Amino acid sequence: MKLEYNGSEQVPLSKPAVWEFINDPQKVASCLPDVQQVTVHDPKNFDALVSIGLGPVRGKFKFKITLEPQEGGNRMNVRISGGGFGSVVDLLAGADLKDNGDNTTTLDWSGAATMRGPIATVGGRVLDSQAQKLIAGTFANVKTRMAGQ
Amino acid sequence: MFPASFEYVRAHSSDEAFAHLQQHGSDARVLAGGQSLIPAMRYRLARPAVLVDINPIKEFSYLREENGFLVIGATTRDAQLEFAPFIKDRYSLITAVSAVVADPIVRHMGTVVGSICHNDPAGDWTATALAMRAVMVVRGPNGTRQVPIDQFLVDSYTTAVNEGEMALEVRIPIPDAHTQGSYQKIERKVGDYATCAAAVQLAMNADGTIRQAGIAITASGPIAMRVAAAESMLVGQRPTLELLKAAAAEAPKIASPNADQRGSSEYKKDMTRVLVGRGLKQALERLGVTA
Amino acid sequence: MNEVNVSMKINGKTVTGSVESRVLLAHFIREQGGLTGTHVGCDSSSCGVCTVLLDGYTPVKSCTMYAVMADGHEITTVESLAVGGKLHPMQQAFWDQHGLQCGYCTPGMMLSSIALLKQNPNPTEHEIREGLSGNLCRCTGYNNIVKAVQQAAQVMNQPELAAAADD
Amino acid sequence: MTDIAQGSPEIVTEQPAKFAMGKSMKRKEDPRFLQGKGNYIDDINLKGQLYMALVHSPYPHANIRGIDSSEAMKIPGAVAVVTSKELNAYNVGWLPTFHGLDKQMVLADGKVLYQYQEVAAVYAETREAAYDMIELVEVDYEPLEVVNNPFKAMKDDVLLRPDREAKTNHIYNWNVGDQGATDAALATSDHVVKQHVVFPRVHAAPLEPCGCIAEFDVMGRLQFYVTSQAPHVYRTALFLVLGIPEDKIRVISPDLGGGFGNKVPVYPGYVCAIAGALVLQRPVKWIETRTENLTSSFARDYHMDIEIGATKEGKLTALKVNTVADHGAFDAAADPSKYPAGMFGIVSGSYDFPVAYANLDAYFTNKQPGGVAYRCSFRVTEASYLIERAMDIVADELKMDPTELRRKNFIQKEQFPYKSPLNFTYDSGDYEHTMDVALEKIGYKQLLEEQAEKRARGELMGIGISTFTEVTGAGPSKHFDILGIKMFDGAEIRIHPSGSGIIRTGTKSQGQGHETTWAQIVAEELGLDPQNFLVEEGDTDTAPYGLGTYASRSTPVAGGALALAARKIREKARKIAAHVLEVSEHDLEWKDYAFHVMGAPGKTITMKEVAFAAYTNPGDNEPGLEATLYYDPPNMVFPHGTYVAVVDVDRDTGETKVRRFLAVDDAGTIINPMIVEGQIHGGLTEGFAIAFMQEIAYDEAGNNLATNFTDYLIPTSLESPHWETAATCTPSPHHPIGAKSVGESPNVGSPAAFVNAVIDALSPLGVRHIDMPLTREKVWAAIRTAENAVAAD
Repeated sequence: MKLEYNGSEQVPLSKPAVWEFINDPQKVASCLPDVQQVTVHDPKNFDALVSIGLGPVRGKFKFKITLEPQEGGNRMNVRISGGGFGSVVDLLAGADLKDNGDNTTTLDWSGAATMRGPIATVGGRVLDSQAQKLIAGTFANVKTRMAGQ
Repeated sequence: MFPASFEYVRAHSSDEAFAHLQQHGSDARVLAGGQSLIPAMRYRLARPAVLVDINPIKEFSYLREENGFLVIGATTRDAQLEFAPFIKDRYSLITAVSAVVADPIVRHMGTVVGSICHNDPAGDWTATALAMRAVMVVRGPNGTRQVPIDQFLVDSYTTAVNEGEMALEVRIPIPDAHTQGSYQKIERKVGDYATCAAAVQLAMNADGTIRQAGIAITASGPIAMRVAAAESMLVGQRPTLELLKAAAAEAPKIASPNADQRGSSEYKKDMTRVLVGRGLKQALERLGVTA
Repeated sequence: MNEVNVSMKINGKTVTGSVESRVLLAHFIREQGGLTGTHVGCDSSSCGVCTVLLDGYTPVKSCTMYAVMADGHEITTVESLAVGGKLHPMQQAFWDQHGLQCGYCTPGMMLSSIALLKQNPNPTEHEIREGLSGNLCRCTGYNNIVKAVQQAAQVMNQPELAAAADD
Repeated sequence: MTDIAQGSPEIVTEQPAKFAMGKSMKRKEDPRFLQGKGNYIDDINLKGQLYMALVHSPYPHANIRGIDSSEAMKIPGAVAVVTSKELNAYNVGWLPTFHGLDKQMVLADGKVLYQYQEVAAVYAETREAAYDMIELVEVDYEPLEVVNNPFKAMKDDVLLRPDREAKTNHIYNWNVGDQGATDAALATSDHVVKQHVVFPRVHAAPLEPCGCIAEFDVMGRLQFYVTSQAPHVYRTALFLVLGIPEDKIRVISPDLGGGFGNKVPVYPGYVCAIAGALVLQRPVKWIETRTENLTSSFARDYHMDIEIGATKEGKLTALKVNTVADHGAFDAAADPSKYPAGMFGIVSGSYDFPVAYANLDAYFTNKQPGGVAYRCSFRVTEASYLIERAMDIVADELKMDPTELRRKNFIQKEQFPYKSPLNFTYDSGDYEHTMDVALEKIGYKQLLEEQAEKRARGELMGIGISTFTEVTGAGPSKHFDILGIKMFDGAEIRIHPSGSGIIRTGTKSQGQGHETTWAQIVAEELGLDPQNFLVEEGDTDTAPYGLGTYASRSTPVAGGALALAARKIREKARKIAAHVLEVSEHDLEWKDYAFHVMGAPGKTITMKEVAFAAYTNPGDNEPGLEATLYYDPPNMVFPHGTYVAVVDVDRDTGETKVRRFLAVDDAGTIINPMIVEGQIHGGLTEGFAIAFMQEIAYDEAGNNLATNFTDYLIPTSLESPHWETAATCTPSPHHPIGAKSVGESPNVGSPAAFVNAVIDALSPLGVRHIDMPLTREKVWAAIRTAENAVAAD
């Protein structure tokens, strides 16, 4: 099943500071909900072990994450693929950075996730709203963590 | 398929169960009927490290009326309600719902409290509890507390029962002689989750006006939902066909069902209207009132 | 390994074993009990071919119960129905009415039927269909199962009929 | 004869009374099933056996960059992990498909082509450990673009099978009939009705999943216990795949918990179990999960365009069908090699079309392979559904009663044997009679009156008719083979001195009751008691060669072999009888189930007496009394029937209630009415499920949405209608006992009756067609669309 999400966050930081944050694998990983373990391979590639509760589905998902900063520092794409429970999720998320001129930055984000395997077929009945919360939670964390810097 | 390995602990008393849950925290799950949990474990979609079996707790299995409430214990099976003569005589909504939860075999193990705690988006008992204005009794570190059902149901699979806590019973106000209900459910086949369902209970005043209305829909959003606008529209009024139609039309306004193999969002929304309407009509028929 | 000691009475005989806590009751009955009339047909508690009776006449899906949950309880399986070579009236009725074809659902279906008649000794066709709706059959289309339960109900309500059938 | 079923079936045949046949004898196999003593695959355990489980791909289309089993091997009890690399080293990485036009991966070889495809096999000391292992086998996938329907496949943008010589997703084209004449006739017809009709992807889903145990015994001989409807075909397939000669292979198919075609294919798990047993030198057991069962094969998935020409008086002029077939990742259809689209040519149905043409193109997609069966292997269901659905659309267009259109165009009983424009020679039938019996029994006139009243009140009541003809009994060896093996069947009968006996065939019952009906056929031919025959099937060491039980072929082929083998015995018995009675065998007459000396009343000998003499007093004759016979049928058989469904549709919810359903079947000579009726009940229930509930749907990401019984819906007793049945009898002129077949008929004939009934109910709203399954939502949507159209006017 293919799920699409989008949202927007106002971050109380300058655009360069936001850009720096989202280019740091360690920092990005820390925004994933219930992250258990992070292994950074290089500045663009890292693995994260995340504990996930999607309705009745509870367990650990292993994600491979690739940061793809776009030229000009206005957009970051993130590729996330991983799995658990014999299932896989491929997620392509992107965020556009807009300098609000008042030392705050608007983060317009959108993502499209494709889920495959039992989690999509057995758990599909309830996945959409749960996944929505998870993704929204991640970006909300981005805002909170940045604000906390 | 075969579940992942887990540690099994048996509780013989409420204290023992509570102690296990406190000890193991989020690793533990309460095992009551297990009719949702065990299939999820067989698919390895659920893999609790510890199962705390409360089935051996004799004092958890009861179904009785006290102080104006029907109280249902934590291990009381759906089938106990289905076959209890006093339920059949006086609780038309419970009688109706207890015959369509899951399937007849599953109902012999599945529990009412467990089902409400599971808080599946398509739960039958959650909708029924809303319509009957039930109260949940939860045991926490500071003793037991009563949580009205509206506050108990937080989100899909999430309730007011916190980590390390457990629900002990559900308390349902006893309907009086002028109260009747109806459960309307569309399912693709016996045993399937509801495509859409509506629980309705109406209480009448002697003057023919509606004293109280309980209306809830399920499989229509993240959790079962009270159609509060419909309820307030009815209370104090004499039932007319126009009024029932208007009340039923409130249901799709709050419904936000997911499209799935059971139907599109539009279909399910429209079914909330149809089923609430049918439920209201049937409850009135049972009351001997013609709208 | 999370092993647990489990002991239960199956068809009146005590069966004991040390098994992993995740072992399903159906597998305990089949493997520790050596009774293979209890089948497994799905992973989702949908098909009912694993149905057994718990503590008398409570039908349960033995693949949706851990064996350890039945510790100290009594289980009745299809193997106990015929006594001394004489078929139970339900078995006889399934035979007489051609209520089975491949036989895979039959043990669970008969046990559910027996439990149903315990609750409701004179069910209508609709009540039989409702009562057996937790057990799938892929061969018979249910018509003849309904007829079998009707025959069994009649015989079980009038034991003299069963006796006469022996003559 | 004793032991006639107490619950006499509703079916009363028109055939004359006989000795053992035509009687509702209770089933001889039942006592073991009733007492939980059936012997199914999972009931068999071999000493020292390992448990196998399979790793499946979550991706529908991906390259495999690597497989790492090191973590899996750390599980206590882990024994081995096998991938395509190991299989290829033994040259068993790929399997030939049954009709020989393709090959199929055993384990994903470099890439996966459908979701849940087998990627690795794990072997462990316990079942639980095996399932712990499969979670830890790390497969590195590189996802590829998914082709989830044949219309996308035909663009050839994404090549799914680079392993094949032809670099296209197109598998084959098949056509039959006269295209030019058909186009010409359509061009000059008063009416031409066109409709696109989809027969969705469905699954046979027997309650017992598939499974096997493989063991190489101390003599190096493969003992292979497996859920197989065709054990001999398996043995030959294993010879072809493994190169082990047949004397070193014993295939044993134990009691089967249903099959319906699902237990025809040779599944990758079987090969992995054998490979494991060979390499690890331990018995290996593998039992499918329900998900594995539902994702390893399928039936149907035909996208059909039909055109029918008719005169304004309602005489049919031409039939044209164009089909796009979705075969999934491999062309694993179990069709005869000369018939890649099976018997789809039966699409002209019961009607006398002067000309017809059918064309079909098959494509690969990223979906599970198969195309095998679901109470009909050979595409008869698709064809029958299409023509019967289309006949109703034609009737609607011509404003004719659907029964009248059919009556006007039936092949007449004098026309048999009837050569159809699509190259079948129908053996016999009396379609009008069967339809009249049905209309009378259901009370068609009264139903029409009731419907008129209800329509006036705005209620939606529908009556649906299907007057189908099917083709079964493959088949004559000049046309039909599986893997090159001609589709004959063998029968062996041995009569013991007591007049009892043993019957062996190459078929394999999955609930059809062969242990009873085979005895009835032989008993009828020999005048012996059917209770005293043991019927043995399923063991290739003892059973004569035969192609197995599917496609409604057991009675037409093996049943014929049995009758002829019995007659062979009778001829030998005649010699012994002559010796005992001290007359010439030419003086003997077989009459009333005994030998009589002609012209000497009272001088008779029964077969029971002859049997004893065969062992005690054979004279100069060869002692013993047994026969083996292989039967190569001269033609197929063509059962037919009329089905009527009566439905009420709920305007608000779209729910259909099947109020009545009558099946009148003509299966030729009936061996056991009780069993025939049971077959019909079961097949109707499957047809009902297909019409209203079942579909293996895929989402755009290629996820299979029907992977277990919570989503692939099997009707319970509550949804299933109460079935009514009746029978007419037009014996097959060429079959030794005049029998046709019945196992598939209800599943072939009923979907159209259900759908026709629902569309009839909706016809006042202008609804013309809805594709199956007719879910509540689809019906609701059709009603809403129609109402909105009216409101907009």
